[in-house]
Amino acid sequence: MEGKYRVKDGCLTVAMPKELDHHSALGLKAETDMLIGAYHVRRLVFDFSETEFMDSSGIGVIIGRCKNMNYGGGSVEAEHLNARIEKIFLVSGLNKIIKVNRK
Amino acid sequence: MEGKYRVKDGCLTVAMPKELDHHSALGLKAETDMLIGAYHVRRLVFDFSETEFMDSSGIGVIIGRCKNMNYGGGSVEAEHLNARIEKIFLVSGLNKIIKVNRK
Amino acid sequence: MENRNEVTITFDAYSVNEGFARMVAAAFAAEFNPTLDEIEDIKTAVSEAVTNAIIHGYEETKGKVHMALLREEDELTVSVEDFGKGIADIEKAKEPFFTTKPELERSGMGFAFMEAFMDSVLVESVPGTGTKVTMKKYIRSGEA
Amino acid sequence: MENRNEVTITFDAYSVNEGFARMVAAAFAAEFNPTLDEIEDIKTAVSEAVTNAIIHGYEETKGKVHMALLREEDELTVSVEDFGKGIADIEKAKEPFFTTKPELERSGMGFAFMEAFMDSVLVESVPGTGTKVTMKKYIRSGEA
Ligand SMILES: Nc1ncnc2c1ncn2[C@@H]1O[C@H](COP(=O)(O)OP(=O)(O)O)[C@@H](O)[C@H]1O
Ligand SMILES: Nc1ncnc2c1ncn2[C@@H]1O[C@H](COP(=O)(O)OP(=O)(O)O)[C@@H](O)[C@H]1O
Repeated sequence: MEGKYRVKDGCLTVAMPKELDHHSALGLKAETDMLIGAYHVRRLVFDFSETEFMDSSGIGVIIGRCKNMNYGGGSVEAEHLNARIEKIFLVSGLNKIIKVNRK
Repeated sequence: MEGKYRVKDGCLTVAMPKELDHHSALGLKAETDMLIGAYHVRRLVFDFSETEFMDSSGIGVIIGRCKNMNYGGGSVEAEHLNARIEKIFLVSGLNKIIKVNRK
Repeated sequence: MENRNEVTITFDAYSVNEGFARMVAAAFAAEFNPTLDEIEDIKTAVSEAVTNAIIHGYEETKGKVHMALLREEDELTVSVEDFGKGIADIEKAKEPFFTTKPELERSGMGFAFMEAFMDSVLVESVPGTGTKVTMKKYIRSGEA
Repeated sequence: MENRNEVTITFDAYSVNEGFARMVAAAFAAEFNPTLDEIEDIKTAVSEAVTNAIIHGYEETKGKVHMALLREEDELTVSVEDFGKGIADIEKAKEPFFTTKPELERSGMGFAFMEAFMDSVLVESVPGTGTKVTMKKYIRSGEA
């Protein structure tokens, strides 16, 4: 599996890949959607701890999952963004679409 | 300067570059020879602490300096080799030509 | 350092080569002694252009992608070319959020990213013949 | 993963491109999921062949070096070609410690290293026309 997944109390945490691009997106999308359906996920968290690269294909992955979650009334969050990923969120406006957790 | 140099009591220690190839060899040779002459160096130590890559151009650099030192009766040593550089020394037989310090 | 350095590279339109193309561009740019941010900008722009060639140009079928890297003094020029479908309306294609492949969950942000991260982006395309994207970036070399 | 992936690259015969060529080969080989040692072997062999093209093929004047990378199943093929001086006696050239440029402190170990670190090395050369070195290595992909 492209990412690593953890489900707990209706919350699915997805460990995003090191390089989030069109190549890595394919498996990630399919697996995430499968788990959202199977576990009745109400809260989806993208964990970017390991992610060093992300391009607009990554934006597509996140927006696509937002749509899936919103149909069911769930929420989507992102966390552990490094400076580069922050910049990608900012330039794309993604930071206005999903909640970014900071600690 | 390609490398960093330290002279003390007739001993010249050369911090070898991260990648020791034909490209980095040029400056390294000229600078080392200049210092050997200027400081009457009797002992030459190549410090490979920072070196991650070395090819046969590196062998040429070392053998060339050995020749220079031997004309004056000095000694040449190498230290802090990582596993890859050890392998390059072994395959080339360089470990039989100069003293390799191990700690 | 030479004043001019040029590299051309041809690779198959496989998604695994997206990461490869980014690495090649980053390795080439290393000669400029760029900042980490500049390297990331270049990698992102290259990734967008190469992904577009694969997804839109060749629609994920076989094809060759051609990338050229050129250093002239402090300026990097990267061009990415495919010999695929082509773009009928380039102005429309460049609009943020415009995509012809919403079913693949494309965000339509590819060209917007190229423009955000490079100093200039030129798109040339002939429908049925192919597309060439030429991007330039001035690198303000850091200290050695 | 596709069964076959091919990349060709052309670059100027500048010494700064020796490191670039190594990086390109390493990035391409990454797809095999090789061991660190295998990557280093490939980088060393590529460095030898590219350095030879620059020093011996073009004798440090201008010229283009052509590198091709091919993955077929578990086998990597790298070829490095120049359109320079050529080699009159290939058997002699391959002997360890043989060098025609002792004044540049060449060790004469270039071909020996290529043979030590790759599974096979083929040298084709025509004096006055150029030299092509084709090296193969079987990569025993590690676990993902
Ligand atoms: N190389 C190409 N060949 C054909 N069409 C392209 C190419 N690059 C871009 N396009 C067209 O331009 C549109 C916008 O591209 P882009 O901004 O990168 O967004 P996206 O890739 O998310 O669709 C694409 O949807 C496609 O119709
Ligand atoms: N690309 C080339 N073009 C012309 N001559 C070459 C080329 N590669 C190798 N040679 C010849 O083969 C000899 C041996 O090469 P090699 O084993 O790499 O040692 P070195 O580079 O240290 O001389 C060189 O000295 C040169 O005469």
